[in-house]
Amino acid sequence: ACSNGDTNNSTASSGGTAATVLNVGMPNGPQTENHNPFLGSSSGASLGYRWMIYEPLVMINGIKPQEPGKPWLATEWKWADNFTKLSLTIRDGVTFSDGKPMTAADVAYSFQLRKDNEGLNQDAIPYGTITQSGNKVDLTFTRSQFVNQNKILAVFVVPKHQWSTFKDPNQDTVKQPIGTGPYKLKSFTPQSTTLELRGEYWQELPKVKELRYTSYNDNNAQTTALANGASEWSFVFVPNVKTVFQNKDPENHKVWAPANLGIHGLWINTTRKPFDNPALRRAMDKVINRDDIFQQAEAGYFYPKIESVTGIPTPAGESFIAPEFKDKLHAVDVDGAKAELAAAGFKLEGDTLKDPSGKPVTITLTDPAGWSDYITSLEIIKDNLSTIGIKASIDKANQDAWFKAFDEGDFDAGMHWTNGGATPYDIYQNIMDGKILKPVGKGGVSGNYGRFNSPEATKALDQYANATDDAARTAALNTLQKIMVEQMPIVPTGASNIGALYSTKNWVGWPDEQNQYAPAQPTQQNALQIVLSLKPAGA
Amino acid sequence: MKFLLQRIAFYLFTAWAAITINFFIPRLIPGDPVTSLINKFQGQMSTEAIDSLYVLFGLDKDASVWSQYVDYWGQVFRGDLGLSFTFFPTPVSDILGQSLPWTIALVGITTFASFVIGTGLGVLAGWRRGSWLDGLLPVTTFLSSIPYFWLGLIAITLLAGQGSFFPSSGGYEPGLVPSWNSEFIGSAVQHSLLPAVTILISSVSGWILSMRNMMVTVASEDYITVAHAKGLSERRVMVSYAARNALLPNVSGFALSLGFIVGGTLLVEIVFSYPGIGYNLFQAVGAKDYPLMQGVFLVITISVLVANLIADIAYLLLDPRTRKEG
Amino acid sequence: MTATQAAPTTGDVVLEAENLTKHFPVRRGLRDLFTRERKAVHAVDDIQLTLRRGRVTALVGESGSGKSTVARLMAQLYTRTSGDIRLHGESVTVHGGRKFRAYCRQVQMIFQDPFASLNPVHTVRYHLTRALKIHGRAGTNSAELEQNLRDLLLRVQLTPPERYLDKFPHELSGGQRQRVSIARALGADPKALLADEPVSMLDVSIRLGVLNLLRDLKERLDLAILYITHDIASARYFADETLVMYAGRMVEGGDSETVTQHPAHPYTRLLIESAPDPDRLDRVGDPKDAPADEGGGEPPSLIAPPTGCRFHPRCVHAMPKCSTEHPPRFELPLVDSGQAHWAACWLYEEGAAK
Amino acid sequence: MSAPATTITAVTPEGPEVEAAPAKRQRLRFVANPKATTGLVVLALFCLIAVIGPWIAPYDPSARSSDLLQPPSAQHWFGTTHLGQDIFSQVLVGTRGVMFVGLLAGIVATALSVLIGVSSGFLGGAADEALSALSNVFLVIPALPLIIIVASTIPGAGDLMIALVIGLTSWAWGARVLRAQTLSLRRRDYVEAARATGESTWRIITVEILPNLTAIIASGFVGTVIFAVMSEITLAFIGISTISEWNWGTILFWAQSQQALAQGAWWWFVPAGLAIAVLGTALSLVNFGIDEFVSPRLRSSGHTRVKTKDGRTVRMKVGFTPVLTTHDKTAPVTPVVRVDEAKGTV
Amino acid sequence: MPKEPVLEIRNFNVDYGLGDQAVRAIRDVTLTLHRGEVLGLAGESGSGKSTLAYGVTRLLPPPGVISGGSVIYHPPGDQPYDVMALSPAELRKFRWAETSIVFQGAMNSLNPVHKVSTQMLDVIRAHEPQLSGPARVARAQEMLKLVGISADRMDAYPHQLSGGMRQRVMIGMALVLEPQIVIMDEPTTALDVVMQRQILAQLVELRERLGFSVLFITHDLSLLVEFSDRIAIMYGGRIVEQARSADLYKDSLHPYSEGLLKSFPALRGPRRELSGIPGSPPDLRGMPTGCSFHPRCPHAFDRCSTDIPVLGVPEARNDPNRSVACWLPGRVPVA
Ligand SMILES: Nc1ncnc2c1ncn2[C@@H]1O[C@H](COP(=O)(O)OP(=O)(O)OP(=O)(O)O)[C@@H](O)[C@H]1O
Ligand SMILES: Nc1ncnc2c1ncn2[C@@H]1O[C@H](COP(=O)(O)OP(=O)(O)OP(=O)(O)O)[C@@H](O)[C@H]1O
Ligand SMILES: [Mg+2]
Ligand SMILES: [Mg+2]
Repeated sequence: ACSNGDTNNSTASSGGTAATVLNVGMPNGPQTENHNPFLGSSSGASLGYRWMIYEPLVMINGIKPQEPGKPWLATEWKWADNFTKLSLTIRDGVTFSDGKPMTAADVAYSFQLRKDNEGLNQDAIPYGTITQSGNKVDLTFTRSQFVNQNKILAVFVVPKHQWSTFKDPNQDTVKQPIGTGPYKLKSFTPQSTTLELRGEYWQELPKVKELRYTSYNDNNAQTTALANGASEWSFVFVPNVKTVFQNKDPENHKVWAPANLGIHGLWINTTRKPFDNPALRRAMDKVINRDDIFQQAEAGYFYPKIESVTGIPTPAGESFIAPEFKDKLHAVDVDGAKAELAAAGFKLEGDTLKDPSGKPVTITLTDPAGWSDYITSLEIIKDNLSTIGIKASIDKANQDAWFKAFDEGDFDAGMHWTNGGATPYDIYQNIMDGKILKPVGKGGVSGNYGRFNSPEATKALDQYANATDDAARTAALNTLQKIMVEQMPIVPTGASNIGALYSTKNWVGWPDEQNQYAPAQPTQQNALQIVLSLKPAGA
Repeated sequence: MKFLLQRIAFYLFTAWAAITINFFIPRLIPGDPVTSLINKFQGQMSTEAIDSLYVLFGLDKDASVWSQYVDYWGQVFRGDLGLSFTFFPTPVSDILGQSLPWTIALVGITTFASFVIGTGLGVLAGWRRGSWLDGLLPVTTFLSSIPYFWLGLIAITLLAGQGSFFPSSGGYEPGLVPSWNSEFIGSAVQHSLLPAVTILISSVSGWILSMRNMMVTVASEDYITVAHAKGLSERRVMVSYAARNALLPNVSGFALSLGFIVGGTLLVEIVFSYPGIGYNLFQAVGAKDYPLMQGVFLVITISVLVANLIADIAYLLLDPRTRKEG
Repeated sequence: MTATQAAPTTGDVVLEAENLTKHFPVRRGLRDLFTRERKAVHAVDDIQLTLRRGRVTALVGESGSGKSTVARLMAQLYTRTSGDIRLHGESVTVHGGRKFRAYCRQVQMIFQDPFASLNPVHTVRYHLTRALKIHGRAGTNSAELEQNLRDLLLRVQLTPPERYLDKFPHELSGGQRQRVSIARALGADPKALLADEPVSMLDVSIRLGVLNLLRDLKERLDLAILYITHDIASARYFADETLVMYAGRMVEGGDSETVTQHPAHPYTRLLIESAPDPDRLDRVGDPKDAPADEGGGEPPSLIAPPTGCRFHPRCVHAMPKCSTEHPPRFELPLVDSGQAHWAACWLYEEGAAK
Repeated sequence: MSAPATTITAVTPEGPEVEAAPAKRQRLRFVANPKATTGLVVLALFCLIAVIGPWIAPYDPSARSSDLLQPPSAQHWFGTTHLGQDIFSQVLVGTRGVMFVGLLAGIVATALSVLIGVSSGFLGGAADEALSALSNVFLVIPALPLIIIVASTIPGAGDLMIALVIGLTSWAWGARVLRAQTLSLRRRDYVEAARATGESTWRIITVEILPNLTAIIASGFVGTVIFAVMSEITLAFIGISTISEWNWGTILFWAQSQQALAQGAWWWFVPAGLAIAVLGTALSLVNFGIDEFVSPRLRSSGHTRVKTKDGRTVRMKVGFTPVLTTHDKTAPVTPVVRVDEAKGTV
Repeated sequence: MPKEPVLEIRNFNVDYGLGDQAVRAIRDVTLTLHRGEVLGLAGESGSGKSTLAYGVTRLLPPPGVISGGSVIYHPPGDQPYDVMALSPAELRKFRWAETSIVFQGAMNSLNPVHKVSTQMLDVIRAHEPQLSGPARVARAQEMLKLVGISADRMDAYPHQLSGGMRQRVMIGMALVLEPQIVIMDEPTTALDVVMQRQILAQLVELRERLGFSVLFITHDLSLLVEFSDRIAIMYGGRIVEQARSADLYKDSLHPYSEGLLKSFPALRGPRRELSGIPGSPPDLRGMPTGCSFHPRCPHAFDRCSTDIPVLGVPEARNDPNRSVACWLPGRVPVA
């Protein structure tokens, strides 16, 4: 009884034969058996294997959301009436893993399920009618779904014959998951879940015969597993990733962390004096060293640095950037910041900045104690702000207290994220939307924590969401970018990433900088696409 | 008999108090599970998704605390501990059922081993005062003053490197399915060695010390001198007279210290990524998953209570003086 | 309120107990909840006791017969179950507070064990100062206090006082400690002193010193002393009057010399027979030596004491009546000293000793 | 954890001879105990650092520098963090938080245990039943999980809060020990004697009983401090408490979240851990000292080996008294009457 | 009774501690116990009585050490040997089979967690392993019956017995191997007089039957006078007087013995003058020079404070059965 995890895969490939198993890891702790694909709390979601069983109608590339999706279970789709109507053509010849064919009825049922169960309708899509005829499914929506179009197309399909028997689909753990994907469940333990290849699949069968998902208790354990090769694919924050991971096997250990359209930055409470002054916020932006944050706080890969002054991550959002900001990249410019401040009436006396009323400018930066990358970022920001005489202090709050403070607008500034989506709309909406603005002290907001009040921005957001043509949308987005650059309601630092750490020792064909066919994160829908593209190394 | 009845009354009361505390603690917690999930999915969860979670978890309903309390008792009696939020909708009892054996196997066995080894060494150290065993004391004291987690992490770094015999995490080989075959059990044992040794090192000193002190105290009792005077063999005097009597206070100490040990477990499980109940608690606290938190806390408390009951009974059997009739 | 008293003379009653009874409730188990009756240790039953000025009354009896309980009842440290305690003829029941202090001032107690009755963390000075302060006898300034402390130590023959004032109890010998305890009791300037086995923990050669001291105090200060002991010989030596207790009841009483030389009650006889006596001609173990009254057996349970005379299960003279009826006090004919003498035994029902 | 183990011995009833043992000389003897002295010296050192740490720290513990993750060197004795912060300064500055929480929690828990234990032991009856039921419940409920849960519920819990939480949850053991001891003291003659002298109940508790509990209270205090320090560090380490100031747990938290050991940055991880271990050992040593002070039997007398006149070594051991003279089984019988030379003048 | 020695204690010295801090608790004690006799050892608290008893059997707790002297044991019909020279294994064999001890507190002498029978059988098993189980039980039962404890109490735990019964169990246990010597260190002080007499009576009876010798230690001189054949008086770690009990009672030679006798009130007879002994017992660390009793002695003269008196047969009473250590005229040993 002396089997050793580290040599697990090499035994499979030792005899010169190619690998058959792919070891995927996530740092999410012991799991309980729950294969319900709707539930973020399920082991399927937590480890990502739900996407190996349940497939979407259309495969959208998460890092290139503006590209048209790849037909998957739907062969064709058509939006009409300013994105309030969608007609889908469903692929023929697809079978579920229990052998039953997948039909348009299953697709319609999958939508109906979401419409009927608020808990399962995670994106709150305002479904209207859902009709099905032949291999066609038609949907209507009560509002324009331009901004949600990808979310609707990426909906996965569940078998009606199984799900209609569930008493409460919200709470079923779906012990026998049945889907159209190429894998089926082999075994489940709290530590690991194993999937095996199905006999038949509507596409060419993947080369990976068995997928082994292991759940490590924490980042440390996951990192160790990655470093020693027990884990071949994972998404985890690894400090000093070069030393800890890559250098362990420079040939094969790879990190690729492409950005998506969601960002992280320093949110500033725009109601507090003197931070209600955009000049001050712009000056702060000018001195905050995004590169240091990227390198030191995010280990050089985790939240890719945002280069553009508009806060739109590149390359994912490259195409959205307004012409006037196309080449404007952020750079630390202390003198520029000082000039800006001087123009706005601030005075730098010694190393203390005084606001126009003569009061020294101080700021408290706050984030939960446990979030080491954010706290590290704050340490850096604190240091940066001191170059223009702002005295910052860092408050490592209790997580709940911090949530409450942000919710009620009771903070000076702190690192926080924005929503993400197919377009930069989600980012800006989250930062500037006047419709979700609540006064300081009142909670329940789900965005605009900085209480940024700009009717102009609100109008532009509204226009973007409901515009009927691309030109109007572009115009609205350009307006938003301009507001962002001029007002700086938040100081962007890094983009969210949907990347991964992986090893090419046994498997090749991973997405990377050169071949960006999918985001690399194993818990994303696109993971299936990756698995389908993997080939044994050396084969 | 009376002693036992008193103890049972005490256990019932304590169980009630613990279960009640258990009910109130989560309700005093300001955060809620959804915000914690948001944290977990930093930035990857839309605002709309958050609202749907509230509905999903049934947090949009309001009920009076009293009716919740009554419901809660009903649930406790039915063995229904509710559904976990972190692993929604898995029942808490399933999660606990899955992790409890690990904790019991690791901590239970190690604690017992530590008790036995520590007591044994303590007996010798107390009996042969001034021998080399006394030199052991400062060393074990130092070792037990090291925080569990620190010792564990150092052990992992030094001993569980690449290609080492000791795995650095988990309860068994990933990919194995728990079952009663030699491969699995071997793997489980192999995975438990390092954490077990860590626990042993940090907890054994307490037993050595208290046993030694008790031995020293007992060794000067008259009946020990009489035992010597009777010309019994040294071993018999040490075991049957001195150690047997010195053990008594340690038995109750053993039960009471379980609470501390369970606390320590949590750290060992965190550090060694061991799939036990302590780690569940850690997860539950992080995720504000109060059904799970309640469940874990309940299980811990009840098991400490049960251990106490067992220790009481053991004490009853070991010490005839408490067995008074009437 | 207080009856005006003429200058007290020797023989005045200071403290009296009448029908004094103390039952300690036995802790009830769950099982007992269902039974009506409450169990209790009948530690002291129906005791009559009179302490007179300038006289020593000895209370003897085997271990566990309730002697200490009597003393503590008299000191109001226990609440009595029934009966009456009268100080200078007035019935007193106090539990604490001011009234208790007032009572303490008159009635003081000395404990059996001099090693345990002084707090090891306080000096002699502290113990005595407290006793004086509580009873308002510390004087108005420190010089007076010092003088009073010295007086107190001198009175118990701890000379020179300076040598003892600042010592801790562990630095004193047993006899010295017991003297300090006595000094503390005297600090209140009491009228009655309850000495609960004041010498049984002391070494033979020291015992005598303490007993002589008590006798001396009795004579000089006209104290009424209750001397509790299980050493009947010392009662003879030291006390004017001796009372014998058995299993919570008084069985015999009278002038010490009479009681020890002419014991009446079978228990007293057994007690006296059993006491070691170097003058006895024959040695222990000789068959003829076996005490005539030896009934064998053990002291009775006080939770369910024997009915009738409590001694009857061990008594060789037991009659049927003994096991059913409790014997009252029977006055005995005066022997030689002309002092009163009584026994609670049916043997003396007709008023004639056998 | 050593807290329970060392206090167990305190429960064992001491014979009267211990009670009556020298008090004044004992006080000196406590300091003369080498274990206690070592413990006290180390403890004093930590206290000193707690006070002056921030002033003697060579750097601002939070200040970044360009020396990222440097191993120990002349500039940075304990090396630097991923942000270039000086770890030596962090350890120095962090001592204050540790000592503060440890001592405050110890004081709170000790005060509670004295209050509850002594009154429960002294009052008896229903009050005793209720109070001891309460402490039994707290005893059975595992402390660390409780502390973790409670600490995680308090928003913005700073050092003060953490200390209070630990203090409020860890008094039960001390209360139990003190209750048992008070119960036995209450029956002591000197307490009865004080009552018979006319002392008030309040004075009996504070002046007659409490001083006799000093050693047990002190040992309970030390035990709680150990436990509090460990708990505090644990809370910081697992990221539950919100420590805005530096302490050793925070250092370890950072080291762990930056996977210092995986990065090979042992210097980040080792000093704080060793500091905890040394502090814990020092406290345990003080506790040993107290234990031995209370129960002289535990004192391991220096010489257990005896040299006889002819150079043999004999072990002193229970049951076999060593004989220092040499023996010859056939030695002639010595005369009965013999004048003893200078022996009387010892 | 033939004057055959069974235990000879010669120039016996016991120290507590080593080197300079040593407390000399027994100084040069020489004492002979004859076969079949009861030898009483009296003296006030701290005079070293228990130390002597423990020392002879080598049961002194640390830091006690035997710093000199020998204890010659005369087995019946065998060569005498020195107990001090025995190896631990030999000593273990010697103990209880030849010399047994009854200590003061029976509750403390019996292990509270073992049944009376277990503790009794333990001894038999250790010393007579060849005996079969039932035979052992029979022996134990017989012995308990002798001390007046019925066989059904065999399986009782010590706490279930009364003080007197426990003490009897201890005496029974002491006699179970029929040893030559029984050492009793204040075996009855914790009992009341009635029980004390019962137990002593039993002991005397047993001695007649079994013929062992008793070393009886107490500070109750009046008890000793009545109970023992000979009495030795200890003071400050030395034997100061030795005599037949009647002689000692009627005609004590040492002023300390005299003082002791005058400390007990008599129960019968005329009320004697009780003078007691002035002063307090000596501190072993700072023994007075010369005769250690001289500071308390009413008859002390110059020589007493300089020279240590030697124990020997006094000139005035040339009786080989008595000896005294005193410089008073007529009491100095015959040359
Ligand atoms: N507080 C108490 N609760 C219950 N029973 C008690 C209490 N105090 C004494 N007793 C019982 O009352 C009886 C008499 O006890 P007491 O102490 O008065 O005897 P004593 O004659 O003083 O004995 P001794 O000579 O041993 O001191 C004993 O059986 C004892 O067990
Ligand atoms: N461990 C020890 N260390 C130092 N001195 C000791 C020790 N044990 C006993 N002594 C001293 O030895 C002397 C003799 O003690 P021992 O117990 O033999 O006296 P004893 O005659 O039996 O007294 P008692 O009648 O009180 O039992 C005493 O003065 C005592 O103080
Ligand atoms: Mg009494
Ligand atoms: Mg003795």
